[in-house]
Amino acid sequence: MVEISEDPIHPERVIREVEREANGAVVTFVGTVRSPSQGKEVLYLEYEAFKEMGERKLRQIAQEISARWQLADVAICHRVGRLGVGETSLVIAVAAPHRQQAFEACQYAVDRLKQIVPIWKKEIYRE
Amino acid sequence: MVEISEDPIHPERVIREVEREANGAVVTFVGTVRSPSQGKEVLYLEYEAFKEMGERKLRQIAQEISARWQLADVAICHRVGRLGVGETSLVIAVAAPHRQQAFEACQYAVDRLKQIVPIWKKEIYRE
Amino acid sequence: MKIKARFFALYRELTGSSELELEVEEGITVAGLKEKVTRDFPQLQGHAHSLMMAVNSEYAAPDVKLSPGDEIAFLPPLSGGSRG
Amino acid sequence: MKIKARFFALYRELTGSSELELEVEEGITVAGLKEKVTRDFPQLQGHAHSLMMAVNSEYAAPDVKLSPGDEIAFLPPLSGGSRG
Repeated sequence: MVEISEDPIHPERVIREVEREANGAVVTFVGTVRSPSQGKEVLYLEYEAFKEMGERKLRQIAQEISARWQLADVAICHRVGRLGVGETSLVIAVAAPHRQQAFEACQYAVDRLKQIVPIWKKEIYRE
Repeated sequence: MVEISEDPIHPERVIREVEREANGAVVTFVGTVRSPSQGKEVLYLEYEAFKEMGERKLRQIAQEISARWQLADVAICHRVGRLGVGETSLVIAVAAPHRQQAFEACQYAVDRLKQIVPIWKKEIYRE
Repeated sequence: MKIKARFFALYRELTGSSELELEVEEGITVAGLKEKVTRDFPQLQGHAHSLMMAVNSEYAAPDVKLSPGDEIAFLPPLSGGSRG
Repeated sequence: MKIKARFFALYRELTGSSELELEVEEGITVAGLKEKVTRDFPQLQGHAHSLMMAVNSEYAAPDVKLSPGDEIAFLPPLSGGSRG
Protein backbone atom coordinates (compact mmCIF):
# COMPACT_ATOMS: atom_id res chain seq x y z
CA MET A 1 0.00 0.00 0.00
CA VAL A 2 1.33 3.42 -0.95
CA GLU A 3 -0.54 6.70 -0.57
CA ILE A 4 -0.11 10.43 -0.91
CA SER A 5 -3.01 12.17 0.77
CA GLU A 6 -4.15 15.23 2.69
CA ASP A 7 -5.54 13.10 5.51
CA PRO A 8 -3.73 12.71 8.83
CA ILE A 9 -1.63 9.54 8.97
CA HIS A 10 -2.07 6.94 11.68
CA PRO A 11 1.18 4.95 12.06
CA GLU A 12 -0.67 1.97 13.52
CA ARG A 13 -2.82 1.63 10.40
CA VAL A 14 0.29 1.66 8.21
CA ILE A 15 2.00 -0.96 10.40
CA ARG A 16 -1.09 -3.16 10.18
CA GLU A 17 -0.81 -3.11 6.37
CA VAL A 18 2.46 -5.03 6.41
CA GLU A 19 1.88 -7.42 9.28
CA ARG A 20 1.74 -11.01 8.10
CA GLU A 21 1.96 -14.21 10.10
CA ALA A 22 5.34 -14.99 8.52
CA ASN A 23 6.86 -11.59 9.38
CA GLY A 24 8.48 -11.34 12.80
CA ALA A 25 9.88 -7.83 12.44
CA VAL A 26 8.32 -4.53 11.42
CA VAL A 27 10.53 -1.44 11.26
CA THR A 28 8.75 1.87 10.95
CA PHE A 29 9.98 5.35 10.16
CA VAL A 30 7.78 8.24 11.27
CA GLY A 31 8.67 11.74 10.12
CA THR A 32 7.18 14.69 11.95
CA VAL A 33 7.24 18.43 11.41
CA ARG A 34 10.09 19.83 13.45
CA SER A 35 10.65 23.21 15.00
CA PRO A 36 12.97 25.04 15.17
CA SER A 37 14.34 24.48 11.69
CA GLN A 38 17.46 26.22 10.42
CA GLY A 39 17.43 28.27 13.58
CA LYS A 40 13.94 29.64 12.98
CA GLU A 41 10.66 28.89 14.67
CA VAL A 42 8.38 27.00 12.28
CA LEU A 43 4.73 28.07 12.20
CA TYR A 44 3.59 25.42 9.76
CA LEU A 45 4.64 23.60 6.64
CA GLU A 46 3.14 23.11 3.19
CA TYR A 47 3.78 19.88 1.31
CA GLU A 48 2.88 19.71 -2.36
CA ALA A 49 3.02 16.57 -4.52
CA PHE A 50 2.71 15.50 -8.11
CA LYS A 51 0.37 12.83 -6.83
CA GLU A 52 0.02 10.43 -9.80
CA MET A 53 3.75 10.33 -10.41
CA GLY A 54 4.53 10.31 -6.68
CA GLU A 55 2.41 7.24 -5.99
CA ARG A 56 3.93 5.54 -9.02
CA LYS A 57 7.42 6.24 -7.63
CA LEU A 58 6.39 4.97 -4.19
CA ARG A 59 5.23 1.73 -5.82
CA GLN A 60 8.59 1.56 -7.60
CA ILE A 61 10.40 1.85 -4.24
CA ALA A 62 8.25 -0.96 -2.81
CA GLN A 63 9.16 -3.12 -5.82
CA GLU A 64 12.86 -2.31 -5.52
CA ILE A 65 12.71 -3.43 -1.89
CA SER A 66 10.88 -6.67 -2.67
CA ALA A 67 13.51 -7.44 -5.31
CA ARG A 68 16.49 -6.66 -3.09
CA TRP A 69 15.29 -7.94 0.27
CA GLN A 70 13.21 -10.99 -0.52
CA LEU A 71 9.98 -11.35 1.44
CA ALA A 72 9.84 -7.74 2.61
CA ASP A 73 6.44 -6.01 2.66
CA VAL A 74 6.30 -2.22 2.42
CA ALA A 75 3.68 0.44 3.11
CA ILE A 76 4.34 4.15 2.62
CA CYS A 77 2.06 7.12 3.38
CA HIS A 78 3.11 10.70 2.73
CA ARG A 79 0.86 13.52 3.82
CA VAL A 80 0.51 16.71 1.79
CA GLY A 81 -1.15 20.08 2.41
CA ARG A 82 -0.72 22.21 5.50
CA LEU A 83 0.90 20.51 8.51
CA GLY A 84 1.45 22.00 11.96
CA VAL A 85 4.50 21.42 14.15
CA GLY A 86 4.44 17.89 15.60
CA GLU A 87 2.18 16.49 12.89
CA THR A 88 3.21 13.38 10.98
CA SER A 89 4.32 13.94 7.39
CA LEU A 90 5.56 10.47 6.53
CA VAL A 91 5.19 6.88 7.69
CA ILE A 92 7.12 4.01 6.14
CA ALA A 93 6.58 0.48 7.48
CA VAL A 94 8.68 -2.46 6.33
CA ALA A 95 8.02 -6.01 7.49
CA ALA A 96 10.36 -8.92 6.98
CA PRO A 97 11.03 -12.29 8.55
CA HIS A 98 14.28 -10.97 10.05
CA ARG A 99 14.96 -7.62 11.63
CA GLN A 100 18.25 -6.90 9.86
CA GLN A 101 16.47 -6.90 6.49
CA ALA A 102 13.63 -4.79 7.86
CA PHE A 103 16.01 -2.12 9.24
CA GLU A 104 18.03 -1.97 6.01
CA ALA A 105 14.99 -1.87 3.76
CA CYS A 106 13.26 0.85 5.79
CA GLN A 107 16.35 3.05 5.70
CA TYR A 108 16.61 2.46 1.95
CA ALA A 109 12.97 3.51 1.51
CA VAL A 110 13.49 6.85 3.30
CA ASP A 111 16.64 7.65 1.30
CA ARG A 112 15.03 6.67 -1.98
CA LEU A 113 11.87 8.66 -1.27
CA LYS A 114 13.93 11.82 -0.92
CA GLN A 115 15.67 11.05 -4.23
CA ILE A 116 12.83 10.19 -6.58
CA VAL A 117 9.39 11.04 -5.21
CA PRO A 118 8.08 14.39 -6.55
CA ILE A 119 7.07 16.09 -3.31
CA TRP A 120 8.04 19.59 -2.22
CA LYS A 121 8.10 21.27 1.12
CA LYS A 122 7.78 24.90 2.10
CA GLU A 123 8.49 25.94 5.68
CA ILE A 124 6.62 28.97 6.94
CA TYR A 125 8.43 30.66 9.84
CA ARG A 126 7.25 33.08 12.52
CA GLU A 127 7.93 36.72 11.51
CA MET B 1 9.21 5.10 29.31
CA VAL B 2 9.95 1.40 29.65
CA GLU B 3 7.43 -1.29 30.53
CA ILE B 4 7.05 -5.04 30.85
CA SER B 5 3.37 -5.89 31.08
CA GLU B 6 0.69 -8.43 30.25
CA ASP B 7 -1.41 -5.82 28.47
CA PRO B 8 -1.59 -5.64 24.66
CA ILE B 9 0.82 -3.08 23.22
CA HIS B 10 -0.33 -0.24 20.97
CA PRO B 11 2.60 0.92 18.79
CA GLU B 12 1.05 4.36 18.34
CA ARG B 13 1.01 4.97 22.09
CA VAL B 14 4.70 4.03 22.32
CA ILE B 15 5.59 6.30 19.39
CA ARG B 16 3.72 9.17 21.04
CA GLU B 17 5.94 8.77 24.14
CA VAL B 18 9.06 9.83 22.23
CA GLU B 19 7.66 12.51 19.95
CA ARG B 20 9.06 15.94 20.73
CA GLU B 21 8.97 19.11 18.66
CA ALA B 22 12.74 18.93 18.18
CA ASN B 23 12.69 15.34 16.91
CA GLY B 24 12.11 14.92 13.19
CA ALA B 25 12.61 11.17 12.99
CA VAL B 26 11.07 8.30 14.93
CA VAL B 27 12.19 4.76 14.12
CA THR B 28 10.10 1.96 15.55
CA PHE B 29 10.67 -1.76 15.82
CA VAL B 30 7.57 -3.93 16.22
CA GLY B 31 8.06 -7.61 16.97
CA THR B 32 5.15 -9.98 16.42
CA VAL B 33 4.55 -13.65 17.09
CA ARG B 34 5.45 -15.56 13.94
CA SER B 35 4.26 -18.84 12.57
CA PRO B 36 5.61 -21.17 11.33
CA SER B 37 8.71 -21.22 13.50
CA GLN B 38 11.48 -23.77 13.04
CA GLY B 39 9.27 -25.51 10.52
CA LYS B 40 6.43 -26.03 12.97
CA GLU B 41 3.04 -24.36 13.22
CA VAL B 42 2.92 -22.15 16.33
CA LEU B 43 -0.29 -22.29 18.39
CA TYR B 44 0.72 -19.63 20.87
CA LEU B 45 3.66 -18.36 22.84
CA GLU B 46 4.38 -17.78 26.51
CA TYR B 47 6.70 -14.95 27.55
CA GLU B 48 7.96 -14.87 31.12
CA ALA B 49 9.96 -12.03 32.66
CA PHE B 50 11.87 -11.18 35.80
CA LYS B 51 9.95 -7.93 35.77
CA GLU B 52 11.81 -5.75 38.31
CA MET B 53 15.21 -6.60 36.84
CA GLY B 54 13.88 -6.49 33.28
CA GLU B 55 12.55 -2.95 33.60
CA ARG B 56 15.81 -1.91 35.26
CA LYS B 57 17.73 -3.34 32.28
CA LEU B 58 15.39 -1.58 29.82
CA ARG B 59 16.10 1.71 31.59
CA GLN B 60 19.81 0.91 31.33
CA ILE B 61 19.43 0.45 27.55
CA ALA B 62 17.64 3.80 27.28
CA GLN B 63 20.47 5.44 29.21
CA GLU B 64 23.13 3.79 27.05
CA ILE B 65 21.37 5.18 23.98
CA SER B 66 21.09 8.70 25.39
CA ALA B 67 24.81 8.60 26.19
CA ARG B 68 25.89 7.30 22.78
CA TRP B 69 23.43 9.08 20.48
CA GLN B 70 22.90 12.46 22.04
CA LEU B 71 19.34 13.76 22.04
CA ALA B 72 17.72 10.39 21.38
CA ASP B 73 14.50 9.55 23.24
CA VAL B 74 13.60 5.90 23.79
CA ALA B 75 10.45 4.00 24.76
CA ILE B 76 10.34 0.21 25.09
CA CYS B 77 7.36 -2.04 25.85
CA HIS B 78 7.68 -5.81 26.09
CA ARG B 79 4.57 -7.90 26.55
CA VAL B 80 4.56 -11.07 28.65
CA GLY B 81 2.06 -13.86 29.24
CA ARG B 82 0.25 -15.79 26.55
CA LEU B 83 0.40 -14.32 23.01
CA GLY B 84 -1.33 -15.64 19.90
CA VAL B 85 0.14 -15.67 16.40
CA GLY B 86 0.21 -12.13 14.98
CA GLU B 87 0.13 -10.43 18.37
CA THR B 88 2.74 -7.82 19.23
CA SER B 89 5.41 -8.89 21.72
CA LEU B 90 7.72 -5.90 21.56
CA VAL B 91 7.69 -2.25 20.53
CA ILE B 92 10.78 -0.05 20.63
CA ALA B 93 10.50 3.59 19.54
CA VAL B 94 13.52 5.84 19.21
CA ALA B 95 13.24 9.52 18.31
CA ALA B 96 16.12 11.72 17.31
CA PRO B 97 16.67 14.92 15.38
CA HIS B 98 18.18 12.96 12.49
CA ARG B 99 17.09 9.66 11.03
CA GLN B 100 20.53 8.04 10.87
CA GLN B 101 20.86 8.25 14.65
CA ALA B 102 17.31 6.99 15.14
CA PHE B 103 17.88 3.93 12.91
CA GLU B 104 21.18 3.05 14.60
CA ALA B 105 19.88 3.54 18.10
CA CYS B 106 16.74 1.48 17.48
CA GLN B 107 18.77 -1.40 16.07
CA TYR B 108 21.09 -1.17 19.07
CA ALA B 109 18.10 -1.34 21.43
CA VAL B 110 16.76 -4.56 19.86
CA ASP B 111 20.19 -6.24 19.95
CA ARG B 112 20.85 -5.16 23.52
CA LEU B 113 17.41 -6.27 24.72
CA LYS B 114 18.12 -9.79 23.54
CA GLN B 115 21.46 -9.72 25.37
CA ILE B 116 20.61 -8.38 28.80
CA VAL B 117 16.87 -8.27 29.52
CA PRO B 118 15.69 -11.29 31.57
CA ILE B 119 12.75 -12.44 29.46
CA TRP B 120 12.09 -15.99 28.26
CA LYS B 121 9.96 -17.38 25.51
CA LYS B 122 8.31 -20.74 25.10
CA GLU B 123 6.72 -21.65 21.77
CA ILE B 124 3.79 -24.02 21.89
CA TYR B 125 3.34 -25.89 18.61
CA ARG B 126 0.37 -27.74 17.13
CA GLU B 127 0.62 -31.51 17.91
CA MET C 1 0.87 19.19 -32.10
CA LYS C 2 -0.60 19.86 -28.65
CA ILE C 3 1.02 18.80 -25.39
CA LYS C 4 0.29 19.59 -21.73
CA ALA C 5 2.87 21.24 -19.46
CA ARG C 6 2.54 21.02 -15.68
CA PHE C 7 4.45 23.17 -13.20
CA PHE C 8 4.98 22.32 -9.54
CA ALA C 9 5.98 24.16 -6.37
CA LEU C 10 8.51 26.93 -7.16
CA TYR C 11 7.91 26.62 -10.92
CA ARG C 12 4.16 26.96 -10.44
CA GLU C 13 4.78 30.10 -8.38
CA LEU C 14 7.24 31.52 -10.92
CA THR C 15 5.08 30.86 -13.99
CA GLY C 16 1.78 31.57 -12.28
CA SER C 17 0.37 28.41 -13.88
CA SER C 18 -0.03 24.84 -12.74
CA GLU C 19 -1.07 23.57 -16.14
CA LEU C 20 -0.77 24.87 -19.74
CA GLU C 21 -1.71 23.48 -23.11
CA LEU C 22 1.08 24.24 -25.58
CA GLU C 23 1.34 24.05 -29.36
CA VAL C 24 4.78 22.64 -30.28
CA GLU C 25 6.42 21.33 -33.47
CA GLU C 26 6.27 17.59 -34.24
CA GLY C 27 9.33 15.68 -33.05
CA ILE C 28 10.30 18.17 -30.37
CA THR C 29 12.45 16.66 -27.59
CA VAL C 30 12.30 17.13 -23.83
CA ALA C 31 15.34 19.42 -24.09
CA GLY C 32 13.69 21.38 -26.90
CA LEU C 33 10.55 21.92 -24.83
CA LYS C 34 12.62 23.02 -21.84
CA GLU C 35 14.35 25.60 -24.05
CA LYS C 36 11.05 26.85 -25.45
CA VAL C 37 9.42 27.14 -22.03
CA THR C 38 12.38 28.95 -20.44
CA ARG C 39 12.21 31.39 -23.41
CA ASP C 40 8.48 31.95 -22.81
CA PHE C 41 9.03 32.29 -19.03
CA PRO C 42 12.36 34.08 -18.56
CA GLN C 43 11.82 33.99 -14.77
CA LEU C 44 12.62 30.25 -14.98
CA GLN C 45 16.06 30.83 -16.45
CA GLY C 46 17.99 31.05 -13.18
CA HIS C 47 16.51 27.67 -12.22
CA ALA C 48 16.91 25.72 -15.46
CA HIS C 49 20.00 23.84 -14.24
CA SER C 50 18.10 22.24 -11.34
CA LEU C 51 15.02 21.39 -13.38
CA MET C 52 13.98 17.74 -13.70
CA MET C 53 11.43 16.74 -16.26
CA ALA C 54 8.90 13.91 -16.44
CA VAL C 55 6.91 12.71 -19.43
CA ASN C 56 3.63 11.00 -18.58
CA SER C 57 4.64 10.65 -14.91
CA GLU C 58 8.07 9.15 -15.57
CA TYR C 59 11.47 10.88 -15.49
CA ALA C 60 12.62 11.52 -19.05
CA ALA C 61 16.06 12.05 -20.59
CA PRO C 62 16.67 15.26 -22.61
CA ASP C 63 16.69 13.46 -25.99
CA VAL C 64 13.29 11.79 -25.58
CA LYS C 65 10.89 12.81 -28.40
CA LEU C 66 7.43 13.99 -27.41
CA SER C 67 4.15 12.73 -28.90
CA PRO C 68 0.81 14.52 -29.23
CA GLY C 69 -1.10 14.58 -25.94
CA ASP C 70 1.97 13.93 -23.78
CA GLU C 71 1.93 15.45 -20.31
CA ILE C 72 5.27 17.02 -19.41
CA ALA C 73 6.00 17.97 -15.80
CA PHE C 74 8.54 20.59 -14.72
CA LEU C 75 9.90 19.45 -11.35
CA PRO C 76 11.96 21.61 -8.97
CA PRO C 77 14.48 19.89 -6.65
CA LEU C 78 12.63 17.40 -4.43
CA SER C 79 12.16 17.90 -0.71
CA GLY C 80 9.77 15.19 0.41
CA GLY C 81 10.07 13.20 3.61
CA SER C 82 10.79 14.91 6.89
CA ARG C 83 13.76 16.93 8.10
CA GLY C 84 14.87 13.96 10.20
CA MET D 1 22.00 -16.24 57.30
CA LYS D 2 18.82 -16.26 55.19
CA ILE D 3 18.71 -15.37 51.50
CA LYS D 4 15.99 -15.67 48.86
CA ALA D 5 16.51 -17.70 45.67
CA ARG D 6 14.30 -17.11 42.63
CA PHE D 7 14.02 -19.46 39.66
CA PHE D 8 12.75 -18.47 36.23
CA ALA D 9 11.46 -20.23 33.12
CA LEU D 10 13.23 -23.60 32.63
CA TYR D 11 14.80 -23.45 36.12
CA ARG D 12 11.40 -22.84 37.70
CA GLU D 13 10.06 -25.85 35.84
CA LEU D 14 13.04 -28.05 36.78
CA THR D 15 13.05 -27.10 40.46
CA GLY D 16 9.28 -26.85 40.78
CA SER D 17 9.76 -23.58 42.71
CA SER D 18 9.72 -19.96 41.73
CA GLU D 19 10.98 -18.74 45.09
CA LEU D 20 12.77 -20.36 48.04
CA GLU D 21 14.13 -19.05 51.31
CA LEU D 22 17.52 -20.69 51.97
CA GLU D 23 19.76 -20.86 55.04
CA VAL D 24 23.38 -20.43 53.90
CA GLU D 25 26.72 -19.80 55.67
CA GLU D 26 27.92 -16.22 56.18
CA GLY D 27 30.28 -15.03 53.42
CA ILE D 28 29.03 -17.46 50.79
CA THR D 29 29.70 -16.28 47.21
CA VAL D 30 27.48 -16.38 44.13
CA ALA D 31 29.52 -19.36 42.88
CA GLY D 32 29.16 -21.07 46.27
CA LEU D 33 25.39 -20.67 46.20
CA LYS D 34 25.23 -22.00 42.66
CA GLU D 35 27.16 -25.09 43.78
CA LYS D 36 24.91 -25.61 46.79
CA VAL D 37 21.71 -25.22 44.75
CA THR D 38 22.83 -27.58 41.97
CA ARG D 39 23.63 -30.12 44.72
CA ASP D 40 20.15 -29.70 46.21
CA PHE D 41 18.52 -29.86 42.75
CA PRO D 42 20.55 -32.37 40.70
CA GLN D 43 18.16 -31.84 37.77
CA LEU D 44 19.83 -28.42 37.29
CA GLN D 45 23.28 -29.97 36.77
CA GLY D 46 23.08 -30.37 32.99
CA HIS D 47 22.20 -26.65 32.74
CA ALA D 48 24.69 -25.14 35.17
CA HIS D 49 27.06 -23.99 32.39
CA SER D 50 24.41 -21.73 30.83
CA LEU D 51 23.18 -20.31 34.12
CA MET D 52 23.41 -16.57 34.72
CA MET D 53 22.91 -15.18 38.18
CA ALA D 54 21.66 -11.85 39.47
CA VAL D 55 21.91 -10.43 42.98
CA ASN D 56 19.21 -7.93 43.89
CA SER D 57 18.19 -7.52 40.21
CA GLU D 58 21.71 -6.97 38.86
CA TYR D 59 23.99 -9.46 37.10
CA ALA D 60 26.64 -10.65 39.53
CA ALA D 61 30.12 -12.15 39.08
CA PRO D 62 30.85 -15.57 40.68
CA ASP D 63 33.10 -14.12 43.42
CA VAL D 64 30.53 -11.62 44.77
CA LYS D 65 29.81 -12.26 48.47
CA LEU D 66 26.17 -12.47 49.54
CA SER D 67 24.61 -10.58 52.45
CA PRO D 68 21.63 -11.52 54.59
CA GLY D 69 18.32 -10.83 52.83
CA ASP D 70 19.84 -10.78 49.34
CA GLU D 71 17.62 -11.94 46.51
CA ILE D 72 19.49 -14.21 44.11
CA ALA D 73 17.95 -15.01 40.73
CA PHE D 74 18.80 -18.07 38.62
CA LEU D 75 18.43 -17.04 34.99
CA PRO D 76 18.32 -19.43 32.02
CA PRO D 77 19.59 -18.20 28.61
CA LEU D 78 17.53 -15.16 27.56
CA SER D 79 15.06 -15.24 24.68
CA GLY D 80 13.20 -11.93 24.84
CA GLY D 81 12.24 -9.87 21.82
CA SER D 82 10.68 -11.45 18.79
CA ARG D 83 11.97 -14.09 16.39
CA GLY D 84 12.54 -11.33 13.79
